[in-house]
Amino acid sequence: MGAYRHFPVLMITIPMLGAVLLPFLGYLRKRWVATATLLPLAVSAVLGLLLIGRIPADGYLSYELGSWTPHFGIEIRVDYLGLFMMLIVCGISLLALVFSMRYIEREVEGPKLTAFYVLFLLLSAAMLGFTATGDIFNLFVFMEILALSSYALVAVAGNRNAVRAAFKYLLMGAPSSIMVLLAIGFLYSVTGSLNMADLSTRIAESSYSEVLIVAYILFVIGFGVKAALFPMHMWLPDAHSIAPSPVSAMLSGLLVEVSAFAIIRVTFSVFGSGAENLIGGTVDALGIFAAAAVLFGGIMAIIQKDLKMMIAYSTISHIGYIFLGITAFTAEGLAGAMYHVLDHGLAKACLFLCAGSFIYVKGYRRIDDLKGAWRQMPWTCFAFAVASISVIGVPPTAGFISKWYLILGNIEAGNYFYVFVLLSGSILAAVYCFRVIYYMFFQPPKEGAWESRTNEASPSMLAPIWILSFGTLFFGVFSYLLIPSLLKAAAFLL
Amino acid sequence: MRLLHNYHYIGAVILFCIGLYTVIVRRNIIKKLIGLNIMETAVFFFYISLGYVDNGIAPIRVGGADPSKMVNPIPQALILTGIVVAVSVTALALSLVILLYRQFGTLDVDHLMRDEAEEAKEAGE
Amino acid sequence: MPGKSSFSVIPLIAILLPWISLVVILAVPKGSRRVRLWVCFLGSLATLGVVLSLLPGILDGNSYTIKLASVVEGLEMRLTVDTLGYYFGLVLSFLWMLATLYSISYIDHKENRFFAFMAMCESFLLGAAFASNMFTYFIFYELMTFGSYPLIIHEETAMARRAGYKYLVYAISAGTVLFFAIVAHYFWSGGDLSFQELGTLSLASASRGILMTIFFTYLAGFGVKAAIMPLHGWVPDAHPAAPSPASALLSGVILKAGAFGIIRVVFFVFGIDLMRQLSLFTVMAVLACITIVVASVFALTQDNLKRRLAYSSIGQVSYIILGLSMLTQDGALGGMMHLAHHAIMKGCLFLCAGVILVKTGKKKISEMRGIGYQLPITMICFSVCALAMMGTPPSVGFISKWLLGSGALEAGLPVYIVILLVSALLSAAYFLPIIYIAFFRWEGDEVEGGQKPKLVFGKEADHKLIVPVVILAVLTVVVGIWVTVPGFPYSLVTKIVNVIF
Amino acid sequence: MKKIISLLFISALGVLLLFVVASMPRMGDPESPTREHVIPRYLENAEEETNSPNVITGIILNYRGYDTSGEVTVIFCALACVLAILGREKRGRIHSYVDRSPVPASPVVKTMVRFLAPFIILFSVYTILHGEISPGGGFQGGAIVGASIIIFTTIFGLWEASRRIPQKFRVPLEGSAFIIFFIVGILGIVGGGNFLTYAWPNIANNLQPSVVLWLTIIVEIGIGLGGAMVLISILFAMMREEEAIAPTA
Amino acid sequence: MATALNVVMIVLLILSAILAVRAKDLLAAVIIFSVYSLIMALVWQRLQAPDLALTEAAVGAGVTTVLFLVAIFKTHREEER
Repeated sequence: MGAYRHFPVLMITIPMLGAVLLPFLGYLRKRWVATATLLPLAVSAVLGLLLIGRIPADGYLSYELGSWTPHFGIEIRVDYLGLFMMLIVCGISLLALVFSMRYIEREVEGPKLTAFYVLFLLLSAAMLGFTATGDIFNLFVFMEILALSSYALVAVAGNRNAVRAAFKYLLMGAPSSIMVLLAIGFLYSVTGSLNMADLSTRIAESSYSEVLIVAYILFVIGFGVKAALFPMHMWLPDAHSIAPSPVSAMLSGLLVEVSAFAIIRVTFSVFGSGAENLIGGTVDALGIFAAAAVLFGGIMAIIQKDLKMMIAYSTISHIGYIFLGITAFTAEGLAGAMYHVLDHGLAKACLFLCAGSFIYVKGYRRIDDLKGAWRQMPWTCFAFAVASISVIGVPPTAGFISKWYLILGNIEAGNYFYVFVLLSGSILAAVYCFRVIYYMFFQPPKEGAWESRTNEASPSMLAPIWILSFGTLFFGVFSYLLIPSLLKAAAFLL
Repeated sequence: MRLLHNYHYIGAVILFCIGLYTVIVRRNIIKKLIGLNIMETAVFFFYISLGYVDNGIAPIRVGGADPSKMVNPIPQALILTGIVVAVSVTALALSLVILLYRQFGTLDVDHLMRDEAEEAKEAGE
Repeated sequence: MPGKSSFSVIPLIAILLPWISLVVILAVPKGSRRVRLWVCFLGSLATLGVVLSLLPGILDGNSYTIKLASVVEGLEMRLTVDTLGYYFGLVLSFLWMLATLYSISYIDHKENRFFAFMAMCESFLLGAAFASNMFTYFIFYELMTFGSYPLIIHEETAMARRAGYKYLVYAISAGTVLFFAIVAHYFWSGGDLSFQELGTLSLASASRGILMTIFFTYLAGFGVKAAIMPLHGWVPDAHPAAPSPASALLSGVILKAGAFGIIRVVFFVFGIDLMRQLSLFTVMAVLACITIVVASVFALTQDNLKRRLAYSSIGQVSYIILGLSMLTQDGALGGMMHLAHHAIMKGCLFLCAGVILVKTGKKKISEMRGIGYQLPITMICFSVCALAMMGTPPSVGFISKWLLGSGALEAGLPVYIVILLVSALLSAAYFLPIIYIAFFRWEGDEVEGGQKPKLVFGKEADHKLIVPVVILAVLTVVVGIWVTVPGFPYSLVTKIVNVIF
Repeated sequence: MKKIISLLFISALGVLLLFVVASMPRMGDPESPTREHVIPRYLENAEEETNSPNVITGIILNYRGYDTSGEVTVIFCALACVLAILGREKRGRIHSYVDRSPVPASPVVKTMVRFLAPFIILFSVYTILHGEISPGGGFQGGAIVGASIIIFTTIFGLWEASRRIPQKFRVPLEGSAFIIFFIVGILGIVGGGNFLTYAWPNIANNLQPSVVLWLTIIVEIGIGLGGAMVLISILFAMMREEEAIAPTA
Repeated sequence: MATALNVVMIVLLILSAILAVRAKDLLAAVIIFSVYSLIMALVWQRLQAPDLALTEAAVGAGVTTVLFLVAIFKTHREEER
């Protein structure tokens, strides 16, 4: 057992240590705070990359903290999907951090800057911890850190709308976290253990079925609010469109996916597909909500005027995609959902960062201000086009592969209505995405809207945008790197 | 029936519903936060009553206390963390309330949301 | 496949060649116009050369294959040049070379963008032609939609933008329907999307209902590009809006890509006996007949020359589908031959329309009185191709009509011959007036004894415009007469048909 | 109208929960599922393994130490959030603004508080140090210290209180809780076990129990101190009435 | 006898929760809330959870109530209609 077994824990705790030390550094030298935040995230990203080869597709790395025998201490369990999620989190938060180093001076006043970077580190560290734990209560603790830091990051801009959106988010988020705590209580009262693996064996043989069903429903409601599943999504459009762009990139690109991943872990690792009879009803309801989310999100995105609001609604629609993958209960469906998590994270982060650079350079937030934008900012517009093509799901991009497996999974599961919903969802996506590309490239600019010569946002803002959009293409073409092992991991989970 | 025997649980559920009702219905946001705290303490109360054993003793091994009659320590360990979480959520929410009052001058949710509707209309066209 | 299937990198080179001209344009956007555009032309010429280099190998039956990338064992991007793929690739690169030559002098503003997207579109089409399984075909097919969109809205007039928007709406919805068809096909054929001679699906793999739905979603998906009647909406708007070389390619090749897809589905995915068992061909035949007749009637009413030619293209492409739906040797032979013949004829007609537009700026047929005298060579070629379209003997049109007729007889369905005759009459009805107006009417001919203008040969349009038109006109006649010359469509198509039947 | 709908929804949820609670195992019976699996192990040998008679402190700091490190991060995150929303006061500048104390304190209250404060702080130090023997522990002690400072601030005003506990003193201590956890974690790794094993590298294993005891005490103090400083900073940030948070449009 | 005391305490808890929520003046509401958390601490003491009783008293009654007081002081005392 090499030293690599310590890596997952270090990946989680090093950014936390960074976050804790940052105020002290900020107290001494303000200027270094921005660059200093890069270090811990970079370290955990490197550790994650080193872990790639180690975890077999259908195996997992289990690590008891405090080296107690299993099920007494807390266990960190990183399986292939967990590592896949952790690497996405590291990658996108690093890029969002690089983007925000220049962007955030304009959005957040001086004294709050250190607090912003501390929260950024805490958010990404909590996401890593959230995906890696093998213990339910620990899941709740990390979810609480996630929630708190995302409420504050939405409100960090300090203007009227930001504070109101943050409070609305808090009013919906706090009760949902309490429901998760209640659900954990129910599970504990019936099974007597908190470790996920131990739980799944005990649930299989437990006789208190009503308690388990209601516990699962509370879990779905609790994490559903965080993942902005359809009926519980009201907070997302305001929060994501008003928050500063790197923050909304993190929220839309990662937080929503991580909560969806939590539902995957609860559904498959804790309740396990063996408990079909227990959670069957709720999973079908989840499917219907997901279908409604795809259509609702798509239609609302079409009628939006503000660019970030449109992208926020498209997040709601794409969360519906991911849940349709989960409720199919087939290996292809789950692999498609996970690949869509990757693709949607990359594409949505890229879209928000592009919107951020438009706001940074010209201060335009509405879509019809973007007419003829490619004359002045060709690189950003091109990256925006590539990312939105991946959102639609056109062949060379990762979106196509994930749409392929989502539909394949649903056909295998036999629910054709969801296949129809997925297809119409991608048509809706084509409508609202292409509308923006159409404005950018093929419409003449309003007079004086855009200068003729190219003056882009600074390279430190442009590089992350380009890496993200290139990522969607890379994972579209070289999908054979991930898909076979994702399928194996999904089969292992089922 | 077993329900009457677990009267602690009934108390917890009633408190939970009172808290949830306050969070949803009450118009003053500080009242909402009080409701939130009531919900949280209700869940904590549920956890602890889970761990109770008839005429058990506190889980402290001092002077030959007999382990088998001890109360279940795990829910209490979890709730210590839970209380800290509850305090931090309340602290965050209250600082948001202070800033909201500074920005909007009102604590009433309907006034806050009404401005939002106007602004949405004004931002609409 | 009698010949051996050998690995060769040529199909990949053929696809990558057009990108070279793309790189040249991006590398030196402001360089001298002549050098840039001629490099693009050389790029397309080189592509044609590479494709021709495969001809001897294909003629004696072997095929070339190369694996690009694979997602999962059943799902891979693989290029295989079999006879059918090669035939479409040859027609495609030949016409593209002529169109590039033609558009060097035709396109005046924003030529960088036009040539770049034209080269990109050509490489995607070649990829689709050489695709060895439906997955690769779908990927290139979708990319081709996005590659050809800028060609349509090149002129950036409001009308062009609306036409482009309509084209996209049709293409994206077709793409989604097609996506469902492919995933269902992948699932029910147990992960095997490749093209086999006798079809991969069979009654064992799925129930009748599912096979029917897969076939109809494929038909709908490809039908939009093959402009089958209910789904043809975008064609009459796209052709007049696009610049002439683009609309020549559009009707000559891009419409054919849809038909080519249907050929792949009918013969290589479902196979003839499955088609007969499911009796799917009757639906295809009915749709094709409706399209032929209705499109020709619409063509009559159109005054704008390009719209009339667009409607006639819709009708002619349905000839191919009619030929396929006969499921007989001659019918399939006639249908596939018509693919090349119509490309040559319609390409020439659109290029002539382009010359008329450049020289006289006239779009409406009614204004073209006496144009034969101003542009004699163009109008002569126009008349030759128009007559060929009607099916007059020495030309290519005649051969394909003849084979379609004998196929119909072989299939024992005389009603198709009636359809063929009616459509020949209708095409005569909308082509002859153009020739009549061009030659037998001239300005001021109402006044009795008006002086007939003399044929003015000298100052035709720029030679780069005329040469492609003349080549195409000559081809319609030459291919019509010496049918069995090895390089010509007949030799290739007989090889395909022998393998299928 | 909204009231009736929410009333219906809440009562429906309540009935559902009651139904679930009714089907739960009887409260208080020793053989319920929660008892027979993990609990005996904790209750029997918690004292030998974690060397703290108070089983709960043993669980919190040792068996489930990772949870408590998460909890400490939560409270630190709450501080970071409050500072992100309300912003911290300028560095080094003693609060020079006029600050009215919330309650017009009469001299009686002032003398009472000045007299009581040391005893409260003494009691909280006791709670922190005796965490593993008697009920109480790191965070309770910190909360009590925090409460005493808060009473002091409400009576004597923020200006007076922040003069006694300047920002220079608070900032490094706020993060101390998690830093100590991290150090203990790294010690565990260096000492051969997994993260958060209470071990000191290369010492004879007969000294093992005392090592665990000492580390537990250090962690207790860290949590107490960190918790107190965080609560105080949160309070100072919330009570601050300064032009820095002028209502921005 | 013990269960009677428990039931009385729980009823008291529910009563104080309802009162805290319905009180018009916010200051009164917060004070009743701190009474509520004190009773809760006592109930936990009866359920043999001494650690938690101390925490709930110190944090629930102590810190939370004061945070609410600060918030009320900074904003508005009465609840608007």
